[in-house]
Amino acid sequence: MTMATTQNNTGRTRGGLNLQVIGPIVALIALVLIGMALNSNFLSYANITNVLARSAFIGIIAVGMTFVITAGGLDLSVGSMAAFVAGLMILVMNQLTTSLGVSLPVILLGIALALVAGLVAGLINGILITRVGIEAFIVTLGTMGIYRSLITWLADGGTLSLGFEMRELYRPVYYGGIAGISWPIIAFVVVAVLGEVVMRHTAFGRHCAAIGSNEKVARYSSIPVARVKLATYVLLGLLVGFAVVMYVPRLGSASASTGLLWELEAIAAVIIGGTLLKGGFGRVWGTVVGVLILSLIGNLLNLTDFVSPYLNGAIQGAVIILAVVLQRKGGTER
Amino acid sequence: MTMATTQNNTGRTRGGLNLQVIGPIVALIALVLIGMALNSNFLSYANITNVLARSAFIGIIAVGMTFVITAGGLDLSVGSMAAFVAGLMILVMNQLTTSLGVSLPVILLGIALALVAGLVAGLINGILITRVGIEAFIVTLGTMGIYRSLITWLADGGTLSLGFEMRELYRPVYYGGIAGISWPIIAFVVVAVLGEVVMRHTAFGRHCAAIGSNEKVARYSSIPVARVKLATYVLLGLLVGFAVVMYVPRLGSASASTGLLWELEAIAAVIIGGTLLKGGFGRVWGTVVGVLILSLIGNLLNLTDFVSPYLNGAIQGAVIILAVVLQRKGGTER
Amino acid sequence: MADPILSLNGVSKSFGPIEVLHGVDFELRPGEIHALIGENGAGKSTTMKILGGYIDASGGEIRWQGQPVSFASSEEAEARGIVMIHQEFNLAEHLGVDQNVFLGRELKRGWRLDHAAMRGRAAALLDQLECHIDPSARVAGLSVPAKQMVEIAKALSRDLRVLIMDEPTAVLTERDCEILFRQIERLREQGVAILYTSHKLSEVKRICDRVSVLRDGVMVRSAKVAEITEDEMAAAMVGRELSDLYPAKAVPADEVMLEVEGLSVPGLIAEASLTLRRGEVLGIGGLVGAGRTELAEAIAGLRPRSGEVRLMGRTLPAGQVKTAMERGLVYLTEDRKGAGLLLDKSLRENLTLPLLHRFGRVLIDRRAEEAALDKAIADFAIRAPDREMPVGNLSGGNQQKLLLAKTLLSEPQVILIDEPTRGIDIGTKQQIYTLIAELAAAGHAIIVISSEMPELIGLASRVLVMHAGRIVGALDGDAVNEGAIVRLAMGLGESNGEAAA
Amino acid sequence: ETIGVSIPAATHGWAGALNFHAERTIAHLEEVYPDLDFVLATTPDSATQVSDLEDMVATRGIDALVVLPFESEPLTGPIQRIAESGTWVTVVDRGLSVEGIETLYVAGDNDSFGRTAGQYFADTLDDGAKVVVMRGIPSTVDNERVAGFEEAIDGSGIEVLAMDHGNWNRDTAFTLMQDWLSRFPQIDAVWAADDDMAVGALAAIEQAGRTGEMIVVGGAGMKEMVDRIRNGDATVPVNVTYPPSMISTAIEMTAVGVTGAAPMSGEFIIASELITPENAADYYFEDSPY
Ligand SMILES: Nc1ncnc2c1ncn2[C@@H]1O[C@H](COP(=O)(O)OP(=O)(O)OP(=O)(O)O)[C@@H](O)[C@H]1O
Ligand SMILES: Nc1ncnc2c1ncn2[C@@H]1O[C@H](COP(=O)(O)OP(=O)(O)OP(=O)(O)O)[C@@H](O)[C@H]1O
Ligand SMILES: [Mg+2]
Ligand SMILES: [Mg+2]
Repeated sequence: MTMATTQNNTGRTRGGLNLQVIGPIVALIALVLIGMALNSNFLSYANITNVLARSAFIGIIAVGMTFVITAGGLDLSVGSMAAFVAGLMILVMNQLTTSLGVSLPVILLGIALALVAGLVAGLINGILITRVGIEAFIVTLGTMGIYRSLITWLADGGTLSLGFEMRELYRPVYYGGIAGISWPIIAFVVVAVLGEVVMRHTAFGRHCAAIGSNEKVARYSSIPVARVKLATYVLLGLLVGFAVVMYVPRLGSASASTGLLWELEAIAAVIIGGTLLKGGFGRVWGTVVGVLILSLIGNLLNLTDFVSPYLNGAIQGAVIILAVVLQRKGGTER
Repeated sequence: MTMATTQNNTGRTRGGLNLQVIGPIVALIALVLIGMALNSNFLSYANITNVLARSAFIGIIAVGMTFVITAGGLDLSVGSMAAFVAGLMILVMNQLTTSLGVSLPVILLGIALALVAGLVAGLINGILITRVGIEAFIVTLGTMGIYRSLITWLADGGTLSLGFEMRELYRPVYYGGIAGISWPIIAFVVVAVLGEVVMRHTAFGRHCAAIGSNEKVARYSSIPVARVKLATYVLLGLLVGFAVVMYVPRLGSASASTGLLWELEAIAAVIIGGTLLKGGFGRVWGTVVGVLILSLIGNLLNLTDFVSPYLNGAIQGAVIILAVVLQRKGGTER
Repeated sequence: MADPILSLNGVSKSFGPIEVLHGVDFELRPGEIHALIGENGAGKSTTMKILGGYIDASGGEIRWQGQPVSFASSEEAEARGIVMIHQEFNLAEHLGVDQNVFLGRELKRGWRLDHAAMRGRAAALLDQLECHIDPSARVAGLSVPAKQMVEIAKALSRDLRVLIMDEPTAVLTERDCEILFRQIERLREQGVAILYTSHKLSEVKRICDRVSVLRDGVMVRSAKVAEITEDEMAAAMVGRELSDLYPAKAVPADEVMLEVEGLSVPGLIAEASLTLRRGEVLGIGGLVGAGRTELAEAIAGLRPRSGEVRLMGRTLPAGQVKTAMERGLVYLTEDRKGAGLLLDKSLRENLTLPLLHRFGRVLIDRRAEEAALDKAIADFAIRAPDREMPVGNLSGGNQQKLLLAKTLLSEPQVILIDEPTRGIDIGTKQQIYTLIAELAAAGHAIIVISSEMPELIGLASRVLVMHAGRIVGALDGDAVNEGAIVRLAMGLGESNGEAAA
Repeated sequence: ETIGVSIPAATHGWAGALNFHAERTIAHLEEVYPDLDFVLATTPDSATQVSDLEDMVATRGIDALVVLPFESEPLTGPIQRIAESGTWVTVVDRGLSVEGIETLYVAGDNDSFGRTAGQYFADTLDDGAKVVVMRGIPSTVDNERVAGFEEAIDGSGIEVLAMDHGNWNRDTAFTLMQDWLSRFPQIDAVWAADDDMAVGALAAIEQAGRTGEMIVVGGAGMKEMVDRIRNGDATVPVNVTYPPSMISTAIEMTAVGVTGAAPMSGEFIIASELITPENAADYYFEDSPY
């Protein structure tokens, strides 16, 4: 009843274990156990590598999304943006190949282009939101349509493909690795760790939370609100570009259906991970757990024949809800 | 930076014309003028009827969505829910036809079923959100997947079609009308007018706005917060059911692709109309304008050859953003 | 005497068409504690926000050390050492105490935040304020006074030359006030210029060097505190002489209106019992965190509870605010912004919110609402420049009056009032006291929870004192005095009466 | 032996029928060959399909794969690697961009699908006839079909008034057709590159009361359409086949090949044929869902 006691249950506990913290982890462990029970190959090196590597795209994007959401924003355009950036990258790399041949510089230029394009796309979103002052939902819904159209148009309705030889050269960026750990996994881990550090241990992370919590307070505390918000969108755009750098060598192509629904998956991962949708509190490690939960569901469904493939979506939906029930037990309403 | 500027655009001025109020209307008028300039048939009775009638589904749903969003909630599941309810309705009507023959009772039972199914679906969302306490975004993302899967499963991957004779009997509900005004338009107008009255002139509407504005204040003002929030989801579900009642007679079929992205369109319409995404203020007439803006864009694009069809989505996206820029000039950020 | 560090010269301010400050002249000097007093809505907060760089003046001149300046933003003002504590909290609720204290000016080691240093310094600042909250606790979970202490700690953590505080003591207990005063006296020694507002004139008299009086946006008087009496201050503010602040106490009847037996709220309240009679004004005193608010909220159905609550003989079910209201029991919250008013809605919408079903059957009767608002504005002397404005733009005191009007709209029999005069000017305070006395005399039963000792003593015929979630004593008649209340509140000594129940 | 089957999810009518046939065939074969195991995965996009294939190899140890690639280009590499590891690969419908990977190739002919419809228009419509074209979801399949159609009508004097994406969706097609009817006072023929879209177009034409002014040619041989042709509906004179049941053929042939019952390899291209009132009865399958 003293001040001390009441303040304990307000979460963000340092040290103490509570549902909010362990909820997502419990869900993850449960999925792993189910996987082990269902199929002996589940824990095989190949399967684990596959699951982790393919989580990397959404994972890297979701880390960026964590910052955007923590600062009270939202970005629905990331999936289309990824498709567009991938298409642009492929187009330009194919062009470059004609002049530079199948060579490393082409790849490096392509990577640079993807990063810059992602950054610019994020900047556009950010400027429309923070400077022009339109709701993030609307801006990114708009740019979602725009990028999706642009990739369709770039690909002339079909598929943009990287030249075959170029693809072979670029391939190791997805399929290769060091010490048996593939590059996408390494990239994901690096982004996640950096993200966690930035969120918890830098002024930027703290300012994001403050803005998401109460923008006026942040402004009164002389935080450059518009600039920080803009930075979250730019960061997200950059990470989308980075995810594309990993994605293109996987399939070597981009089309109108590339990155479809990635935005929902990324947002779902962020929220499953315990970040508040309304902003004010975010945790990157939670997002990572959320991403893994989502990929594992897909993987588990492929491991068994229990359910009609028609019902995959239903299982996914149910698990998403359950994962959050676990952590929000008696928690806040929205 | 002054208080004055920030507080002026909290808007909702009565009497005085401000951008926030006339913004969406200006956008709508602009689109109508463009349409008239582009094609002489634009204002023809047939075209206007077509546009209005097909806006009705999204429109009816968007009116319900206005209440949900005003009360601080969100529903991503409406599109799948519509598909599922439509599938269920067709399945049951086909069953009933075998026993009751091609007769009016079958239609009435079908309609009743659609309304009840929608209501129950809304109730499930609402209970998960208000009683179990999971974020609306997650709950409805989950049920979105679930309903989409269920309709795929019900339709065995294909299309559920109403028996041919039954379809002929039910057809007039979409294509018929009185005094040259087709039923869907009448239904839309009735729902919109009722919605506007409920939002502005009843305790329920006030309570929604109060809850969206500050849930704690609402609770301390002895408003049954959970019950009102639940009611918004139930109302939305019911309206989804009602929209389905109008939708099924149109083509007499439902499939996994029915209602795809309706949720985004409905939410976009609500926000273009001036309702605040974070809740606390909603206006139904704005939503109606938003729905019309969205349908008109599609109509205009089909009436002209200006742009590559690949870029339709880009134009749509740009117009959505512009429509909101018009009203949020220098307005609040999110 | 030192030269003014910050001054206003003929400053005016308009919000839209309404001018609220009309050519205000004002000087603030280093090493002085300067009080700005005035009625609710007189323009005190507005003046302070102009000084703090939060809003622009519409006309006139602001001078910094004699030179005209115009602050483009609060940051510019802060860069000069001007720090303001707002009337409303400016804390990011999701963040921790230490994180709030250093928000925007985080301590770093290289590019990394120096968590340990910030927590350490926050702890030291809180220690200095004798505030025993965990620096890593989330602000959302803090009590109102604790939040205010965090605000103060935040201000103290800066390099101060001018400290502006808008009613800092309104939400503090007396003990906290004393701590605050010690701190500002220390700052005065260091040559900091301190400006603050308060509606507690005795406090002004005691610790301030100078007092300036605003009335209706005009500076009507500025004097050394030594040269002006409390009554003169009040007269200057209100524009008339004030008679006795507290009305005569009504004599309670025998009829029991409210009975509480063994009420517990897990972790907050243990076994509280009380009875309230018709016509009685029962005070509840105690320190911050004693659980007075929780007790009242539990009775009113706003918190889950165990134990028995009987309203006029009938058992009141737990957790049902609406039933309580319908049966005639209401609670006026202490948290005006968080739980009392919808800041973005108009006066009318706020006033009728709990009682919409009485304004029309299906459709809301707008005209009846307007009439109710007319009556509320008249009854409670609410000063609103525009009826349709969002109540967030009302002055703090007028918000409080509106909240009172809203709570009393259902014409309740039993009224639980938590901190009724927080942020209310002395003229209005008197009106509210009179109102409470009148309500009691008219046969209502009232519980007043207050951290202002004189208020409890002046209003209540009987006072219960809470400590650590328990009712530890009841004081009656002549036994109601500051010493006794404080002793019980600190947990020293039991007393007779209901405490044992 | 385990056979993996990976096909696109049922997001439109034709794919739905594909799913139906795949499930039915698998159920049937599991009875016939008790020692055969099947793994069926449906995919909403290329990336997921690659993931599904990875999972099948890593966790289910498939011996044969029947795959209808969501898109050719992105799936070529992954399927190639599976084939290289010695797994039997049957590619259905959409050819890979590198030749010689698959053991067996069973496909419809998209070019022929568009060409057949175009040829019919060129043959039957007058010089100067006005047509509108409803395309599918932007994709290679759609591009091939439209290219075939355009080549076939080239030089015939047929005027294409408008061409837009109906996304293989009834509702989109309905909307599109409504607007085209408002826009063009004269339309002589509609080519809907899929029967789902034809259903939407027909509803819009009927609503506008312009039935009889134009013909509608869809594609893929949906039951409803074939029925109308069979009954001599003047609006729907012909249809073009593109049987979703090709997946059954592919799975069955793979099963036979894997169990070694008979040697199986090569290409089976199922050319699109014109369904006319004369032969419609041969294409009408009472119990087909599509
Ligand atoms: N942003 C605003 N828009 C419109 N009117 C405003 C705004 N801010 C303040 N006002 C009005 O200006 C007047 C002065 O307000 P102010 O807050 O300065 O009063 P105050 O002296 O601080 O009163 P209190 O003692 O109640 O805090 C009031 O009438 C108030 O309604
Ligand atoms: N919503 C809440 N969540 C968590 N703790 C709370 C909440 N509301 C109050 N508390 C805690 O309950 C304790 C008692 O509350 P409070 O300080 O309001 O009691 P009080 O006796 O009414 O004091 P006062 O009225 O002087 O503020 C405090 O420690 C406070 O932090
Ligand atoms: Mg004030
Ligand atoms: Mg209290």
